[in-house]
Amino acid sequence: MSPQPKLDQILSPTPNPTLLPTPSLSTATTLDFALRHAQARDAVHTTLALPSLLEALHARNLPTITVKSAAPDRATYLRQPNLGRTLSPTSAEALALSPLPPQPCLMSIVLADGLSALAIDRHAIPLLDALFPLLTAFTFAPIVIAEQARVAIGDPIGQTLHAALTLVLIGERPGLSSPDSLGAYLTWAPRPGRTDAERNCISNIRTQGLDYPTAAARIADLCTQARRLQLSGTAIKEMSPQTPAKTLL
Amino acid sequence: MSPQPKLDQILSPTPNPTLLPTPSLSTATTLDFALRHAQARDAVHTTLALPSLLEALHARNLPTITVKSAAPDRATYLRQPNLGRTLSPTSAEALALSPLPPQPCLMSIVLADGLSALAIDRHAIPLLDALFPLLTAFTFAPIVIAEQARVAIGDPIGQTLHAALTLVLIGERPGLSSPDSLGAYLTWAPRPGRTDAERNCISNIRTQGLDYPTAAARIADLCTQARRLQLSGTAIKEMSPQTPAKTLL
Amino acid sequence: MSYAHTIGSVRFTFPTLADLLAKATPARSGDQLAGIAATSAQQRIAAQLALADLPLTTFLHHPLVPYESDEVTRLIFDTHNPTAFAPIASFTVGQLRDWLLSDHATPARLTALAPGVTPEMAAAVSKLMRLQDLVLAARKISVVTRFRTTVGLPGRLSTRLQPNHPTDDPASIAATILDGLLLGSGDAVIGINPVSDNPATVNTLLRLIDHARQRFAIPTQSCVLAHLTTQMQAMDHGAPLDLLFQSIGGTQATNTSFGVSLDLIDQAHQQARSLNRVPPTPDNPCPNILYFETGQGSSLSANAHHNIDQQTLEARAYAVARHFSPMLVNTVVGFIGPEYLYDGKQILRAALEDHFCGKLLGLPMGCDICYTNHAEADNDDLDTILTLLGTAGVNYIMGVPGGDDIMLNYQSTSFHDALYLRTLLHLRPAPEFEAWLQSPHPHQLSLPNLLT
Amino acid sequence: MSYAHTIGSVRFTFPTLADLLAKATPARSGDQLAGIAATSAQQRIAAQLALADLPLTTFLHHPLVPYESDEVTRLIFDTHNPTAFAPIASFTVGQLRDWLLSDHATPARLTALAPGVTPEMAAAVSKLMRLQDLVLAARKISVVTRFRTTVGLPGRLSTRLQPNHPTDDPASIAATILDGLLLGSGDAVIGINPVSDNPATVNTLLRLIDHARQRFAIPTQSCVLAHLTTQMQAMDHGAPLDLLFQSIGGTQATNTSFGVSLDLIDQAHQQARSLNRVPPTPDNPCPNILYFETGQGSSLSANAHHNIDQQTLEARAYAVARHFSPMLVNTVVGFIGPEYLYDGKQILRAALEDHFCGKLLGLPMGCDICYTNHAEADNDDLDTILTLLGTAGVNYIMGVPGGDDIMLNYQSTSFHDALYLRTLLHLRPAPEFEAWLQSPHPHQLSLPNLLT
Ligand code: B12
Ligand code: B12
Repeated sequence: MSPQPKLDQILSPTPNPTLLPTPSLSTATTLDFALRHAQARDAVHTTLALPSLLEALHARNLPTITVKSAAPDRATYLRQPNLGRTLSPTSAEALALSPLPPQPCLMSIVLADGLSALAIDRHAIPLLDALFPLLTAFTFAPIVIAEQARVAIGDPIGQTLHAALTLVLIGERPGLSSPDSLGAYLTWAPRPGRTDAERNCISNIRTQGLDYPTAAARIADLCTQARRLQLSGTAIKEMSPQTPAKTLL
Repeated sequence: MSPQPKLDQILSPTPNPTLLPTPSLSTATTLDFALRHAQARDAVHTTLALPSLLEALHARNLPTITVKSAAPDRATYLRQPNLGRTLSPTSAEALALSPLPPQPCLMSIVLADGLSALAIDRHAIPLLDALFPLLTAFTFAPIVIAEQARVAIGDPIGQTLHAALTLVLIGERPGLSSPDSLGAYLTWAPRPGRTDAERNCISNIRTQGLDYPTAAARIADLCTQARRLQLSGTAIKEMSPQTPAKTLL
Repeated sequence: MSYAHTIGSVRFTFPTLADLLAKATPARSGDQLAGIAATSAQQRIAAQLALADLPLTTFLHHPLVPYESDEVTRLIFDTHNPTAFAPIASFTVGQLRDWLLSDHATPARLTALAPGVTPEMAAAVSKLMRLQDLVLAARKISVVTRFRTTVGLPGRLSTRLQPNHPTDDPASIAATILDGLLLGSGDAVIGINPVSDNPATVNTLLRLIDHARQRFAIPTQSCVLAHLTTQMQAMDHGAPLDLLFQSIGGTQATNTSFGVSLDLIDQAHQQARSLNRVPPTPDNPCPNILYFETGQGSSLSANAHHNIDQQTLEARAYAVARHFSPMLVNTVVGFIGPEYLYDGKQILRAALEDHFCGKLLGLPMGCDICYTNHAEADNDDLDTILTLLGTAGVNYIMGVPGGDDIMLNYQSTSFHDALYLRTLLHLRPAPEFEAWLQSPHPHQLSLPNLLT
Repeated sequence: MSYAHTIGSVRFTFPTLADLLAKATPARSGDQLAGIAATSAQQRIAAQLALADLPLTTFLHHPLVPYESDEVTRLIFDTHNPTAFAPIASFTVGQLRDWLLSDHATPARLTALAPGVTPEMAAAVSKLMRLQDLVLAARKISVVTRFRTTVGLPGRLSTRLQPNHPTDDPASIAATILDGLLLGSGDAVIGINPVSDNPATVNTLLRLIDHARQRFAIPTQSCVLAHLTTQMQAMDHGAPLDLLFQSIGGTQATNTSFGVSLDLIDQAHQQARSLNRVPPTPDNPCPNILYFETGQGSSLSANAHHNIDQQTLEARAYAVARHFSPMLVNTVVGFIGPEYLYDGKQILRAALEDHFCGKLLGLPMGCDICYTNHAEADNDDLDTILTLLGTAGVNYIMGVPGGDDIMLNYQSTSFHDALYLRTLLHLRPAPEFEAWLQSPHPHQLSLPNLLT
């Protein structure tokens, strides 16, 4: 029924797992899959390396605020996503008290563990380093580091900080090949109740994925569009360099 | 392929669930099954009605001792059957201290919740009432009531009480049609390490199953055989009236 | 109106139809999360017993979400076909189950029935069904659709070739397409989820597939699963779009959170149809061009669930889908995570429910059989779901290289899994694709040929 | 000798072969109860990786239970056939898996291989297999046995009619037999578990079946599943016994706790054979007359497990079974309770492992697909196991009226479940029984006719 081709005839630059021309996958492939599954499951439960993260941010003279979501622990976080979208009462209070200079075009950047703290540990700082030089038109609230957080936690944070725009950098769910993929979510005029249709997303920021300069350029472009149109979401689109591919067709 | 017979042609005195001559069972049958499943699951978690049980035994002038197995609770009991086969340290001590007249042909009767406390609550007393008149050749240790117990708990109990024979009445696992089935297990010269091959069993004592007089007669017959041969298990067989069926074939 | 059933001496009451449906649903984490699930096994069965006695017509008089405020409800009520409904109009939900499993429910009658069934009826009856019932009943219904290939014929199993890549790199994507084609995958669609939300990228990827298709005469169709509005902009720029994709949900508010509405889908549909990619022929007078994905839990996630259980909401999404006579519809069961479907058992049941309800409502149902790394599931669960859906006659499944989607970060069925199922159950690809596999074309496939 | 594998920077070591096998086993409660299961997913995979590289010959040099003290070990070693083993003699466990799933492993080669495979090899390779592998590989092996019916032919599914009754009441049992026959059940055996341990009862029930069989010319065989010694006494008293039954386990100590030994089984076997119930013919020179039941967990329950994982012990029970060329062997998977197989997922995996290992070792494997009311399982799980075992080619399943065994107190497959599976996968009963179903005989069946 199905062809049994010689795949070695084909030059395969894809990072996809190697395939075998048999109906069943080999023992080696099967066990490798199982191993990566075990590792990806562990990645879900990693926690933020807070000290190093804070040190790196402070070394760049970036003020920080650390908050927790309403999810008390990882197990609850996984089962009740709504808790990951709201601040714990203590964090909400602390955030409300934190001194904020009233400013136009204030952007709030949130570093959220999401489903992979590893993503923040590895990619947040280099991405910010690439990003800040491109965001000269904005002023910044202190960087918020949020634990047990979902994307929408940027809404109450942004509202409390009177931000015009929230940029949430968050750990995407770990995959077999990528325990540390970072997502960037942008919301104009953040407040609880915003839908995902009102946000924009840049995904798969990581070593085997989108590189920092390209990711930063796309984020900055979306921020600029959002500021111009005073909105975010499906009404704006990425318009910057499309794909890293050289020339095709 | 399969015949679609008219089952109403057949006189069906069986207590089996009614069948329909279609490949799938009807909604009513399916939901009834689900309901009985829910109820049987609950029956696993019932507990002994100790006060009534003790009252009934004392009204018959039968001394009692109450013990617990090494399983602290139902969840542990279900997952670790070995704990249900040993006495809790406190119970082991208490049992060792209980005064026992040294006697030949001492029988220890154990009432154990097993997987259905309901079985003991409903059938232990009437069965004992039918049984004692048939066991005149034996003397009796105090009746032991054991919670969170498995069959083999009769081994340490019998050994501690220096019994020649243990009779464990125990709640069998609940079925969809019988939440309260009682089993009787007999072990000559009980001590930890006895295998099931060295016991005898009378099963399905309950309203829709074996009636008390028949059950008592079979148990008494096995006890007598055991006493004569000084052993129990596969070497002895039920020889009493075979089946309640009148005449057949 | 309230609903009730008495078991022994306990009377269980259910204040609303939505509550009755929620309490009658087999256990799953999403309904527990929403606080609407049954709190004991007996309560659940009481609800099922009450539901079994409920006349089907009840659903025609009691919308779960108000007609005034929800366009999905309006669609369901406005398009209900009383003539098609007539044969079952006097049934209770329990009687519908018995009828579906009887020999009276022939394939032809089931097909004729579809426009008379509302999503709520389908969901309700599925709640009374065991897995074997869901399999047997679904297997009798075939929904066949056609673009360049014919998908959903009995005895056939198609696959969506899903060559996603974390940077949308065309060369890597091309190589994966090759792998998939050579392993017999891609007869339902070659469908790429682009990582970037960029009309130009959509255009590039559609061109890539179109080029391959023409160069090697592959009978298949293309799709790039960006947001609907992004695909519309790509069409504005001349993208060769075969199938138009969108994720949809079972309430207006869900779709709003997805950034779409019935009007917008309609508009995009007309735009795509005007491309006339497969001109109507007498043989295929109205090619199906829409592709929808759904999945239990998305409404609750968007706080757009109106206290309705997730399985009923999923069936309501199918009402949206069928309005557009789609080529492909699949639930992405297990995709979001354990908060909605906790483990392999819940994912399996949801997969069979979704497949059955979709088919009963007249949809060409496929399934993305999958799990995430935060769920309690593994490849054994995937094999189970795969095998059962195969026996149930699923139209298509996914073909993901090695079963590992390196961009979406989840595990789905691999090219090899599809081969397993075809071997096991003697299923064949779509006829046009099967003929192509036996032609000389596949032997010419090579990466350089594909990229130039 | 110790075993090891390194993942990243962590070296996992396994002091003994038994420990390696236990750690490589997919998670299940019984091994956790025994304290021998892997304590992390990574440790489990390290063990599987080490096991994959292990030469099969290792098992021929390192008995898991000492040869001196265990007659099952002696049986395994003394009957191992090096000629049959030759084709795989150079393989590692991982290579055996690959070979089994390849086209090289044809049905004929697999049949020839059986006497060369030891239980430990079978168990080891199954630990590296996904569910789909267990299905695909088992499906290639057919083991056909014959008494009055021929069981195990490809494309066929037989059932054991199981008309148990809480008081062994012959009239009720007869009525259930009738129900079952009319619904197409009973072509593997009519097998009654008697509630009483009484040779006279065994005799009565065997006569009942024999009478029905002769009166209505039913091609089937009888069995009453009392203890072996009770059946022997019944034979002493002239009982018309067709099949001889016994529960068996994978260590000598387990069998001792069951009150049997290889010698005793041998003795009973000869006694039963001497009844000459089906005289040898050129067509059927050596009718199979034994029926064995097994099930993961029984050794641990009897404290007779020697710290070996329950699945390997189960495979060792098959060595006992195959020594007697049985007519029927089935695992009663899920029968004992959640302490050994916790939930539907564990029961499913065990069912497919047992079926595969049994077939690989050359046994005519059936399965009692079941669950108890203290386990985390329900009829959805039963449907799943049923369907997967059907695709795997199981020889027979149980037929219990309504799926509710009113004496043994557990849920198994019903007559209707068997009809479901036959319908779904187009499976037919044993040929002799199929012919009988189409003859006039079934129409004469009635309770009065049966009881007089
Ligand atoms: C899960 C998921 C979904 C789920 C979300 C529901 C849920 N409760 O999780 C569902 C299936 C509903 C979904 C739908 C869509 N998704 Co989506 N989704 C993902 C996925 C796989 C994981 C997200 C994640 O891990 N988030 C991190 C966790 C910790 O945070 P969270 O708060 O739980 O997640 C929230 C966000 O992820 C958000 N979300 C999900 N998808 C999208 C898409 C956009 C554009 C936005 C703004 C937000 C958003 O939904 C979650 C709940 O609020 C990503 C791929 C990836 N590798 O990350 C794609 C991804 C984010 N989705 C994508 C797309 C395109 C969509 C759709 C627009 C597809 C379509 N054509 O309809 C729709 C509609 C999105 C919308 N506007 O709501 C793209 C975004 C591309 C881009 N650059 O804009 C991604 C990157 C995948 C892809 N390449 O196709 N998605
Ligand atoms: C579970 C079970 C088994 C399991 C036991 C393992 C386990 N861990 O549970 C297995 C599958 C191994 C088994 C095997 C056999 N069983 Co059994 N078993 C049962 C069953 C279904 C439930 C028992 C129960 O709930 N016990 C109560 C719980 C709370 O206590 P427990 O300590 O966990 O249970 C222990 C005893 O039940 C004991 N046990 C189990 N079967 C038997 C049989 C005999 C004769 C004895 C003395 C003890 C015994 O094993 C358990 C662990 O030690 C009963 C039927 C019923 N409705 O009760 C039949 C039942 C007790 N078994 C029966 C028989 C015949 C057998 C076998 C002899 C069959 C055979 N021909 O080989 C074998 C061997 C028994 C032995 N000597 O060890 C008969 C007994 C008939 C009689 N009057 O003697 C019964 C009544 C069922 C039947 N009618 O066929 N059995």
